[in-house]
Amino acid sequence: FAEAKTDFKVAWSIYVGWMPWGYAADTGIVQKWADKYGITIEVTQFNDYVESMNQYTAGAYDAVSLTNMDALSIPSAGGVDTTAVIIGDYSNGNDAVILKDRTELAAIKGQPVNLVEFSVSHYLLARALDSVGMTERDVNVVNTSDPDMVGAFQTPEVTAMVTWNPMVSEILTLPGATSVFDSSMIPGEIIDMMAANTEVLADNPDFGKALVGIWYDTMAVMTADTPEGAAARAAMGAASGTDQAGFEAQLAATKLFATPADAVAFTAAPELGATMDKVRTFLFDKGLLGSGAPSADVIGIELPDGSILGDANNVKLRFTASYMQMAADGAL
Amino acid sequence: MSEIVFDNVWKEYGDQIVLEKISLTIAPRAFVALVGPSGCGKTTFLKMLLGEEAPTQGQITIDGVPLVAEPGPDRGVVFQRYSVFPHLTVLGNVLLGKELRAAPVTARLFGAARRAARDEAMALIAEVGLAGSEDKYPAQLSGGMQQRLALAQALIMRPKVLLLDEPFGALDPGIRADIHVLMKRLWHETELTVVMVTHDMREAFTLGTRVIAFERPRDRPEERERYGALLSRDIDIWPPRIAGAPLSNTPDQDDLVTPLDHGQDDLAPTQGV
Amino acid sequence: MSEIVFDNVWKEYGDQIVLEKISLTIAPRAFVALVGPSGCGKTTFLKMLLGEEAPTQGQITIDGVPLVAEPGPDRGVVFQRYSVFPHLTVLGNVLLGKELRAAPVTARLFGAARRAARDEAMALIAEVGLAGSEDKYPAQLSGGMQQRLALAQALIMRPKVLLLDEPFGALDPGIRADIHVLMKRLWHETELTVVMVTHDMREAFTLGTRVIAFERPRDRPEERERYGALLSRDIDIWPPRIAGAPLSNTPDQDDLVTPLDHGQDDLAPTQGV
Amino acid sequence: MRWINRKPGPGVRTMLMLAPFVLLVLAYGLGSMARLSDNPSDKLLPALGTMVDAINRMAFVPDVRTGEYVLWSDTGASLGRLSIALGLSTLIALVTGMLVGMLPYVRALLAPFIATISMVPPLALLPILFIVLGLGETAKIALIVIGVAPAMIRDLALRVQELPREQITKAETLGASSWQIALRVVLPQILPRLITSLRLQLGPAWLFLIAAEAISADSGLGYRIFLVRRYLSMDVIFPYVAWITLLAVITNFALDRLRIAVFPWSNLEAR
Amino acid sequence: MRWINRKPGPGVRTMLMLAPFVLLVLAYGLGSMARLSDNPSDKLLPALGTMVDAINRMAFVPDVRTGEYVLWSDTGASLGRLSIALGLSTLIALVTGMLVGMLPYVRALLAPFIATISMVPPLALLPILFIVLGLGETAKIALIVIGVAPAMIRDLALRVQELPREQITKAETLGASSWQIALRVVLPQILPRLITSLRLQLGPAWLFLIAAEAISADSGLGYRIFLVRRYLSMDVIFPYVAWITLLAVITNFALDRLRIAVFPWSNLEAR
Ligand SMILES: Nc1ncnc2c1ncn2[C@@H]1O[C@H](COP(=O)(O)OP(=O)(O)OP(=O)(O)O)[C@@H](O)[C@H]1O
Ligand SMILES: Nc1ncnc2c1ncn2[C@@H]1O[C@H](COP(=O)(O)OP(=O)(O)OP(=O)(O)O)[C@@H](O)[C@H]1O
Ligand SMILES: [Mg+2]
Ligand SMILES: [Mg+2]
Repeated sequence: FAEAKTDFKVAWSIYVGWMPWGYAADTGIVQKWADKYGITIEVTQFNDYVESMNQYTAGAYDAVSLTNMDALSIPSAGGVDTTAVIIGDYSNGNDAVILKDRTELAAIKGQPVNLVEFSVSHYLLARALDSVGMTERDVNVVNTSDPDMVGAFQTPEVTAMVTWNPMVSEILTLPGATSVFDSSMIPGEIIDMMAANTEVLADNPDFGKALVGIWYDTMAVMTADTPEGAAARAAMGAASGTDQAGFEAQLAATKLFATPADAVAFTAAPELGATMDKVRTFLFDKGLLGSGAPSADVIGIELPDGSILGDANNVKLRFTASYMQMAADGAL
Repeated sequence: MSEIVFDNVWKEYGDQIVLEKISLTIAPRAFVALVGPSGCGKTTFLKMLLGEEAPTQGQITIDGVPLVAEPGPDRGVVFQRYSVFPHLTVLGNVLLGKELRAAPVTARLFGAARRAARDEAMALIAEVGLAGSEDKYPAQLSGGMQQRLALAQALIMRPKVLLLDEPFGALDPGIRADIHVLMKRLWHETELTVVMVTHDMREAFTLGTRVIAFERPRDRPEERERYGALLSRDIDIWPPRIAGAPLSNTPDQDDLVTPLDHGQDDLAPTQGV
Repeated sequence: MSEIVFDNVWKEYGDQIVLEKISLTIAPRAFVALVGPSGCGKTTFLKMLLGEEAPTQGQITIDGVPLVAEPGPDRGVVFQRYSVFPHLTVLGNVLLGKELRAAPVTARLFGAARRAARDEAMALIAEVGLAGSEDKYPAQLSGGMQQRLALAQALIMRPKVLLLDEPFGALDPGIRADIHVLMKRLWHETELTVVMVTHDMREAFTLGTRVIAFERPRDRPEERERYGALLSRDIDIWPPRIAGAPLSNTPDQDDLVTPLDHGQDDLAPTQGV
Repeated sequence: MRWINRKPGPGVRTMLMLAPFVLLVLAYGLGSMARLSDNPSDKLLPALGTMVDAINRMAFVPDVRTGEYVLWSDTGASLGRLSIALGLSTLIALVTGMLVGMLPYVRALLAPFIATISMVPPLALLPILFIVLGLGETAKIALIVIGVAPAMIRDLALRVQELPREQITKAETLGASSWQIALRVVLPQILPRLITSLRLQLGPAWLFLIAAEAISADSGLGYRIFLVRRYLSMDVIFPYVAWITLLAVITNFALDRLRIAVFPWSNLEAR
Repeated sequence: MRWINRKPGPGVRTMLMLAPFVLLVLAYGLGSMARLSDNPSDKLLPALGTMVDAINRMAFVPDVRTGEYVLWSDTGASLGRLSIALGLSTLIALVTGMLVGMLPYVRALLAPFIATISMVPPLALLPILFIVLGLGETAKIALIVIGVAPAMIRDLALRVQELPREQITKAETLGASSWQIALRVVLPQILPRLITSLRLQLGPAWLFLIAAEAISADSGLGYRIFLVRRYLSMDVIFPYVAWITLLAVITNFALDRLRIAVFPWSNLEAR
């Protein structure tokens, strides 16, 4: 159904790795690149991450910021063929398993664990338990909404929690809170990206180029150790409800790919395939690849080298380095 | 001239028979007082005349024409309560009928048309003794004033038939006497047939040219449903009162009633105790 | 024996003077009928007697003792409406006073105490003519029956003073006549002083031993606030009615009233028109 | 005849009553078909068949993890919370409403405070609620009570004040104390209204229940809706919403029947 | 004297009225001090001074990102949404309520449907709403309207039916058509009730506004509360909640004044 068009809509939600989108929209970077390709791009901020993905899946947006795991389980499992245009960063400590009054991960056994069910936190918990030879049966998962994590941690019932930043850093300031496992121990597995509808992208490659152009322009500003860079980080901090220092603390736990070349290198590396295999197995175990899915292979995942994980006739998630490569090559 | 004929009219609500075989001819310009015990169907009778309820059997005609099955401007009405609109001033209440008739869409009058209607309404308001209260709301009037207002509101439409359902039941004796005088004058001066339901015998005989009583001949509880009320008495007042005839100078007994002058004719019978 | 004395009583609401210099002695076992135009302060007078409102000036005493400033079981009351409790059956309504008196905490009676109270209540219910309706709710009774119930409910407390505020105003003439007979009998048989507000002259003179009228001598709108109503007339019925004296056999005029027998004394005056 | 005087017959009435529901289902069917022909695995407006599958899965197939029938265990959890919360609110509203309505001192003390409190958006205060009351059932129940009780208190206090003054006076002349008036005159007359007041708060109560379950829970209708919302599983959400609506409609109706059965006089009055 | 008959004098009344508010502030102050002495960086119950700082920052220091004064721009955004939504709801409720109340055919058609709809928890349908109506202001306004209008329609329809039948009959005898009755008899009498109905829905309207802003917005009081909730910035949340409450209380009061000013007769009746 997709065809050449000139008006595009991008959804992003408030999270450290995606704050540049808001900054880019505010400061005219989006406008600049849209003009360059003769298109318009409407960038919409969401307070609620889940809703932004739902909107994209339902076809209301052409591109959305999400994680590799959610991309597979939400749009792809929902039949929307999705391509990861930009690999922006991976979580390098932004997600953590936190215990109250305990310092050993093994102590989690038998406890209720508060987390957003079926989110990357859930995945992180599975990986953490795996690392000490436990499974989810050894704990008791309680679904808890993300904005309420900090408050929830202060209640007596809560003894274990898995969540992400900024909640992690808030919780770690509370007495008795210890991070016993975090995403830096599974580097590169929780990936934050900007994904677009594959058909839209195929029919409008300029849209993909504009996205990449916007992203790396913004990266250049915000990673710069200049007054402009500091101002940009302060603005992003304010937009996410904190200040520059708080925002930089979150950035520290994020492996941001400041240049397109870094991102291309990460994307093209073979580890990505291994990561996606772990992710799809986890999702299949949780029944999140569609009810009645016979195996983890139901949804095909295309990797940058063209190889396909799973069903080649049902490819719904694609990783490509080609747009980022154009940026690296200065070919935009 | 509006002769009203009830031809063997029955009214039933579901299984309950309320009125039975009512046959009746009301002459033009009659003033019929309708009496009877509570629940015997007086209001139901009026509702049929209004067109709000249809007879279960039989037919009602006005001047030989079957009654229109909906209330309309040819029949005015005053109830015991809720007859005036609380959100309109005295003037607004009286003007309303004119406005409804003249402006089907906006239901409001402007400019010269409004001034003409206003003058007519003011005259009528003065006639019922409400001059000076034009800008008050009904809640600011006493019960008696509200009922006068309801009268003025009905009369501005020049209805052929005026139906009154215990219009003065809630009023003081003194106020009631005043309004009786007014009522009589209006009946004399306007081309009107009046049917008035009342609980008050004195009122019935003071005002009516004819007093009609309904009664349930069988009123034991188990009979209630199966038998309705009948027209049990029909008395023409003698000597006949004639609408429009000059008012005799002898003042009406009622008009004299003020609280304590009542004594004379009421003390006598009670002395027996 | 409850002699009630009003000693130069004034009542004001804010700036408005409602009653002025009321001085009055009500003899034990009197039956005072209180009349006067609407808004002149009759209900206010009763409220002061009840203890619901305090006089602004002056004093009210019963048997020389200043009136308790709250309604209590020594003074019974029947209003025109809302006198009975809609959520209790007839029996429940009459029993209530007994239960309240006997059980301060639960306000309910059980066992033998209940049976005794019940028997007394049933007798009283029969006396006011409601035998057979013990299990009905007030909404299932006619207006007249509700007012009898209110009477029974007040009388079971054996009050010294019974206050009635237009108790029969909302009733049919036929039903009203019945209840007058009852009222008279109760007054004769029970040790009661009665003060009754009424709008109906006939009622005042039929029942009272004494008729008191309130009036505002100055009633122009601009004067309303500054001047209250005064006690304007005070008539003792002659020959005096005496409570407890054997009922004479001459039947009361009122008792005869049925709708059309009324004709005789009402037709006469109206013939003048 | 004027339109205000025209009344539909019983047959027409039934047809008219059903029409909007049928239309809604039809409109849904068409919308769903249109979307599914574009993207066969569209999840926003699933086909009716898909929903039947989902209902079947939720209601009649035991959950692999817990072995429970999800729909029924969710319903049980939610109704349990709801009934405790509504019971509590009713009790609080009854006691406070009667005190505020009857006693001028209590009214002066509490009426303005309750009027203010009833304007506080409870969702915004959730963190406090959690920390004070913990994350368990207590906080969820408290959220519903806080959301629902002030309105009920105000309603009841108003009704108490609307009782004819004559009744109170009459009770006083029968020798009643304040306590006895409360017990025998005010309480029984206010109880039917309490039920009506409760009915009016059913909608808000469900709303707060869902909000509370969305925040932290491991079962409940609201929990499930927000959990599967993550996957836009409208095939589960729609039946759940319909089920909640049905439960609320039934409760509403049952409460009204209850009132008429227990307080027969309260319906006589309405004549 | 019985307690039900004791009335506080004007001075005592004022003191009683203020007492619960003072107590609340005091209790907060003590709780805050206790927590802060345990953990000086506790964020749950910040000291009053911290809140004053936060208010100062939000209300009087321009935001680094947008250069706007956050509190005022949030208030503007929220009040804008709220007033459009309430205006729409009022209009819908007026038209539909009058039709349902006056015309038996429309009543047969819509009354059961609206009664059912009013039981649907709107929060559960948010995804649909956002997808059908987009993420702009429309969806937020629609959520409020959906949450608020059914109750208003039912209330108004009921009031229309409660108008004494005698008034309608009287209007008919004055020759009024259905349209004229609607325009001159029903409408003006229902307008004051419309305002009252609107006042009753202020609480729910704020609730839905906050819920909508929590999901997608870039300004608004609800947006801000949910944004800073991740950091448990109670020093911002408390003043925001107090501010919302104050706005609601003022609106409530102003609407009542408006009713009395525009429809003076509607207060005469209540005597
Ligand atoms: N809409 C109705 N449906 C069923 N029964 C009705 C209806 N209207 C009146 N009735 C019954 O018809 C009978 C007569 O009622 P109606 O109101 O005509 O009496 P009435 O003589 O006017 O009494 P009152 O003097 O008390 O006004 C009563 O038994 C009443 O219950
Ligand atoms: N609580 C009150 N506050 C202020 N004014 C009052 C109050 N109660 C009564 N009034 C005024 O006192 C006057 C007398 O009222 P009251 O009810 O005693 O008259 P009434 O003689 O019983 O009249 P009706 O015959 O209409 O019952 C009226 O002008 C009334 O407005
Ligand atoms: Mg009648
Ligand atoms: Mg009075």
